[in-house]
This record gives sequence, C-alpha cells and structure tokens, in this order.
Amino acid sequence: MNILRRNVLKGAGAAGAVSVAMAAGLLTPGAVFAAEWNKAVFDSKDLGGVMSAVGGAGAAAGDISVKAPDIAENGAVVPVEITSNIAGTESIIIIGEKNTLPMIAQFDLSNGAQGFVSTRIKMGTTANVRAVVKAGGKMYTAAKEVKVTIGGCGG
Amino acid sequence: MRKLSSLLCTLALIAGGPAAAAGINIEGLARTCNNCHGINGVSVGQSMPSIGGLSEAYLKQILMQWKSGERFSASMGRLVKGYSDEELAAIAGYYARLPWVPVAQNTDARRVAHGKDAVERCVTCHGDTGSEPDDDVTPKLNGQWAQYMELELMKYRDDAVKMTHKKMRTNARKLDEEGLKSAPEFFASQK
Amino acid sequence: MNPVNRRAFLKAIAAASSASVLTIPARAHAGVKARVVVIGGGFGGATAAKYIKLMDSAIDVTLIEANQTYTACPLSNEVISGHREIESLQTGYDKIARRGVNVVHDFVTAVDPLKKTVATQGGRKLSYDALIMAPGISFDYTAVAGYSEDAVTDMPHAYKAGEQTRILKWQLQAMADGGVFIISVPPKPFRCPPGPYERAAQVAHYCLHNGKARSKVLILDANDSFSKKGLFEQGWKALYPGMIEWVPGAGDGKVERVDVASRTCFTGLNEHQGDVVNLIPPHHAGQIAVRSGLANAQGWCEVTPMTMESTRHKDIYPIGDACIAGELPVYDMPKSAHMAMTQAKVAAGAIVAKLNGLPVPQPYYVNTCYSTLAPDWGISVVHIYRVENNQFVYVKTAGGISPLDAPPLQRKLEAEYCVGWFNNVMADAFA
Amino acid sequence: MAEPMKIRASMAGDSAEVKCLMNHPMETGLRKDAKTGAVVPAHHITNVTATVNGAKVLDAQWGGGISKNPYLAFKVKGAKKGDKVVVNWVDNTGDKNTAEAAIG
Repeated sequence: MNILRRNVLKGAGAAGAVSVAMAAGLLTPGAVFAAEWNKAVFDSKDLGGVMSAVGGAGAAAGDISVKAPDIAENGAVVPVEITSNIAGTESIIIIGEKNTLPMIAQFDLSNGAQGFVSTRIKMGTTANVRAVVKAGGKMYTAAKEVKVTIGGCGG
Repeated sequence: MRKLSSLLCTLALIAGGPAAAAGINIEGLARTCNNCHGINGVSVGQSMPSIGGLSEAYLKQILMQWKSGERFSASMGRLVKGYSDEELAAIAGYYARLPWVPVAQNTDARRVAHGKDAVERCVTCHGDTGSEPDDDVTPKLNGQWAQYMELELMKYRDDAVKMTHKKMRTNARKLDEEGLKSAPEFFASQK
Repeated sequence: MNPVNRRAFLKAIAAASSASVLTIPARAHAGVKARVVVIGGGFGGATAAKYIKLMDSAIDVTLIEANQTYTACPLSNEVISGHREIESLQTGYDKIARRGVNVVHDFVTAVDPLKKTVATQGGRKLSYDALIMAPGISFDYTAVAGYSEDAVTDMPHAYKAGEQTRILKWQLQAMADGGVFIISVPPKPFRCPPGPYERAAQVAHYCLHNGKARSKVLILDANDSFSKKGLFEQGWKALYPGMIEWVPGAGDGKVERVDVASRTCFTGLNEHQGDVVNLIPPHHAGQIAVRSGLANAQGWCEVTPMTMESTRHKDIYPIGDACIAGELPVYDMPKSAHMAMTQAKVAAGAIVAKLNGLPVPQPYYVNTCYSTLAPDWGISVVHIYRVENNQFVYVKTAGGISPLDAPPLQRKLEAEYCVGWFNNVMADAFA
Repeated sequence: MAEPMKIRASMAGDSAEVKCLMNHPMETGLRKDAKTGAVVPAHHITNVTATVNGAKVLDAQWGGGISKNPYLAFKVKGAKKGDKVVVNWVDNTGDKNTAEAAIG
C-alpha cells in the first residue's frame, strides 16, 4: 500500500499529473505510475506536517543506514545512500529536515527490490537527512547530519 | 651581510622586539611575505616588487588602503584582510628597517635614454633617480623591477580599476606608449 | 647600503641582542650540535632546510633527496601547451648547499620514530633531533581498474613534473585535429587542486593555436566541484568556447576502469574513448611517510596546528602535499607549493625554537595560487589560516578567489604576477 | 524532448544493481534567476518506475529536492543475467523518458 495514496484526495494537482501522463500515452499496463504525485506533501513547507503525512517517523532503527558525506562541498549535489535491513521493507522516504520543501522523494519497492536506494539530493543548509522506512506496516526512521558549506573560498 | 641578517633573524626570534609585545611573531609573519617578495624584501621576480627598505609610512598606507578596499589590488587586498592593523603596521615597520637594495636587471640602453625624458613628471616627487622621494609616503623607484613599475602604471591608466592618488593617475596617463615602457626602465637602471 | 637604513639596522640588532645574549648559548653549553634531517627536496623540504639554517646556523641540517635536479610542478601545464621549456622549471641544490645545508642525494628506506633514525638505500644511517617529512605524494596505481604503473607512458598522469610532462606534451602534439583529450581527475584531496582545470585551458590554447581547433578537452571528474570553478568556467567559455567539457562525479564523471590499449575510460554508466588520456590516479602521502606510521586511514599525515608536528610521532614534522590540515573538503589547506613553503617556515620556526629551549612561536599560514588560462588571463585564490584553540581556522573574511567580474587588466596582472610569484618561490625555496 | 537516460544493470552476488542517470534540470520552483530576479518555474521529475521483465520493482515520487540530472541506483534480488530492466520517468510538464537495458 502506498503511503502517500492516503492523501491523494487532498492533493489537487496529483490527479492532474496522472492525467497528463496518461494523455502523453506514457502509462502502459506494465509501467503504471501507481503512486500519483502527491502535490500536497511535496509542496508543503511544514516539516511536522510532512512527517505526519508520510505516516510519522516511527521508531529509530539501527537497521537503517543513511550514508551521506559529513560535509558537503556542494549543497546542490549531496550523495545519499539509504539501506534498510529491516525485513519486508516496502518504502523508503527521504526528507531534508531544513529544506524549504522537506519532502524529497519516496521509493516504493516491490518484486524483489531490496531496501536500498542511492541518489543525490539538494540541501540548502546544514541539516539532518532523514530516512523514513515502512516495513511490515510499521514505520522506522534514521537520520544523518550533513554540514553544508556555503560560499566557500573556491579553493 | 647575509650572516648579519640571519643573526638578526635568530635574535629577533628570541628577543621579539616591539611586535612581540603585541603578541606578533613578526619574523614568522614576514617570512610568509618572502615567498613573493624575496628574503629581506628583495624580489627576484620581474612582476613582483622589492619591498625591503621602502618607507614605513608608505608601506603602512598602502597595506591599509588595500585592507579597506580603497585602493585596487589584484591579490594583496585578499591577503591583508587576514591581518590586524597592528600586524600590518608591524610588517611595514619590519620592511622599512631593512636596507633598500636596487636590483640589477637587464635594461635597454635606448629605452633608458628615452626614459630620462619621459620621467620628467616623476622626478619631482620620486627624486632624480627615484632614490630620494619627496616625502615619506612616496616609494623609492631606483632599481625597482621595471615590469612591476610598468604594471603599476597600467593600473593608474585604467579607469576600470580604482587607484588612489590622483596625481599619479593624471601623470601616468600623460605618458605615451613608449614612455610607459621607458620610464620604468629608466628607474630600474638606477642604483 | 643606504647609511640611514644601515644605522637603523644595526640599532635593531643591538636592541635584539641585549635581550637575547642569555638565552642563545643554552644549547651551546650542553655541547651538543642539534641535528635536523629533511626528507624530500621539493618546495616544502628545501624551504625548511634553508630556513632552519638561516635561523640558527649552529644546527646541523641534512636534506635527503633522490634527484640531483628538481622539476617544479607549478607552471608545468605551460610546458604541455608549449609556452615554456621544462628547463625553466628546473633547479639544482647547489645554492642551498652553499648556505650550509648538507645535501645528500639518496633515497630514504626507513625511519625509526622511536630511535629517531633515518636509513637510506645508500647505506647511510642518520639520527635526528627533529625530522622534516616532505616526501610529496605517491600514486595509488591500483585504484582505477585496468591502470598500473606500467601504463603511465600510455596514459600519463603528468602530475609529477618531468618526463611525464614531456610525454603528455608529445601525445598532445601527435593528436589530430578533432581529437579528444581526456583528463581524469581523482577524488579529493589531491595535489594542486586547480591543476587539472588549468591544464584543460592550456591544452585548449595549444589546440586553438596549432590547427586543432576542432579538438575537445573532456574532464572526467570524480568530484562535484573544484577550485576556482566559476572563474575557470567563465575563462573556458570566453577563451575556448565549446572546447572544454567538465563532467562532475554526480554526472557520472568518475573513471572507475580504463582500457589502456584502446585509451578508453569507463565511468559507472558510460565509456569515453580518448585520443590522449591524462589519467591522474588517486594519491596519498609519499610512501616513506606512510611506512613511517605517520599517515591516517586516508593516507595523509595529520599535524599539530601550532608547529606542524605530527600527531602520531614526536619530533617529526610532515609538511607539504603529504600532510592534511584544516577542514575537508573545502577549508583544508590546499596541496600547493606556496602552502608547503609557509608550512615549512612554521615547522622551521618551531624546531629552531624548541632546540633552543624557547616557547613555540606564533605560526602564520598563507597560500597563494595562480592559474594561467591564457598568456594574458590569470586567476588566483588566496587562503589565510589562523590557529585558534589549537585548530586550523580558515579566515573567511580574507582570502578567496579573484573577482568574477574583474576587468581584463586584472586577468593580465594576475598572469604576470604568476610568473613573478614563480621566480620568487623558486628563489625562496632553492636559492 | 529530453536527452536519453543512461542505464546500466549488472549482477552483484544474487542481486542486480541498476544505475541510471537522467537528464533533467530539476527546478524546484523556488530558485530565482540570478539576472532577472524572476522565479524559475518548477520543472522536475515527479514519478519514476522501474520494471524487471515487466514486473514492477520500483515506484517512486520525486520533488524538486532531487539534484539536477538525477542519479538513481537500486538493487533487485532474484533478477538474473539477461533480464530486461526498463526505467520510466515523467515530469510535472508531462515530459517523459524511458530507457532499458539487459542485466549484464
């Protein structure tokens, strides 16, 4: 079950995204974007609201690792790798706690996809990168602080 | 001479002097200047000026003008902003107490001869050979690097950069293209 | 000498000596001549040896360097582009020998930090009171699959100036118009942070003015940002439009594997075939520093900010490219000649003070680094470091890069100052 | 039309690792143009899906917080050499892209 789907009716633009995609002929039976894009959550500037929308942070878990640099020299490109060793991991959500728009991405995993995603995210300032994991219907979380150096000497 | 200066280095390291009273290791600080301006402020590079033996007032003024941004610099401003006013004053004092050493350099005899006329406006302040400036905020020019002086003149002639000293701006612009090269060569050739 | 200045000068000596007569002979009384050994005769090592001798001629200073002739890395990109002969970057050690430094051309095989001895290939065994460790860098040839030390003639790194520089130059000269010149940049930290990007400009300049204007420089970078990035990108665009492409690590720029025979670089998702491949392997502190137990897990030597003394072994001072200091990845001290020299001077001051039983002098760290994109287009970066609470602190209110919106005069001045800087650092270190 | 997406899939132990690199500006809608001062409208990928031999393994939603020219890697257990991996994305303007690769 898709976590964000619960909020789909609140997200006015979400249905729009799907219809645009359909109109573009993209949605074939094999590649349905089941998770309609949840505008309400992605456009929210309220970290607390985002956290509750994704199902709450849940318990802190040592079985989740958030790999990211201690110091990012370029806040526009911060490599993040999340591994969840919790059995039955269904979703991984990435949140930038101090980003203007905290919700960064949600990955729903199925058919053998492991609890692992690696991507690169934007961070405006020094903050936690938080991973929220849904596994077996329960929520878990872990975070790592990334220092973002702004300005810099360029040297 | 070399022995003397190395002895001075050692003694100053130990004894300190006025700068040490202010918590400044002036020998250590000045050593960082050597990278570009040479030991004892005697430069070996054509575009970098010698600074040892220039007057304290001149050095202090120019360092402070760079720090405030009042005077254009390509890189010195970025350096001196890292130091306190006291440190910059100590640097000025340190180099002012060193001897001025005119550097031997290749000059073109024809240019030097032409330069003698071209420097007509310069000598009223810098002295006939550049060795006896009119006041203590005017630098010596005798035996200074010719290329450095030419680059300085280019700064005074270019409206795109902000140079203090109106008189220099006016006079530098009065030089023709040949004068721009020969005036520096004249002073460079002086002992 | 100007008589006025001479008087002031002698007066200064008199003032200084009256206070110091009592302290100077402290070691002389003990009747022991202090010994300092310097490993490595690059900018850092040579400067340290010379300045220790300048500060206290009673100290016995031995500089151990394998090569008779040193080839400087700064400005070596101009050799590749044909703007400069490699001989102009070379120097011997005769002048610092004349200053009283005992110069030994040998290769250090072992350091015993406990017995405080150094052993060499030539069978020498030297003991030291203080050791300056300035071996520069060693390459990790196994980090990129398919590469090896044998491949350096096919895919030269040209990141130690000398024969490698020449090979890269010849390969560039042999490249046809329309060729692709690949520069592979290793993960930070590496020697000369702006080096690869200046090289790209110099290669493009050569191509543009030697009938190879359709050629391309492709920078495959393991990193997502680089030194003076904005200035370089602006310069590349203005001087060599369309000729230089930079692929960041985030854009799949990290070279993971190479095929030397076909001059192909494999990144995570792509392969790039070059006509010339300048592969700069990842590197770490010179082997001898690592084998002496001075390096951290990443292969660099950590130091005490006040003195440059190793945090691992007493009385050893790792300086220059071998050390790591300040906050990575942005505010660490760059591995440059200028930085190595100011580190050398701090270490020299600390050693002389210690051997004379004096307090640790206040250290001053400065870096200035010029890059030349074209004969009248220079840019620079300045770093000032202070030591506060025994930490390296980058002074953010000073330093920084040349302004982006600078007038042409500034670019020209900086190109000229680069040469003046080079002449002076060569003299300050080696003469 | 966006430039093609790069995709590579290879076996590592009993899992396939899939890496993709997409070409996209990923504008958040918050950034101001340095010259004009005008807000650059949001333009970013919103959905990404991946299938292995037609079976969906990944279904993602993205905001503008994913970096420009996005990189994505994931692992699929039970996949084997030669299986076909297809990755699709669509953005908030309806632009879309697809790429496929055989697991090597």
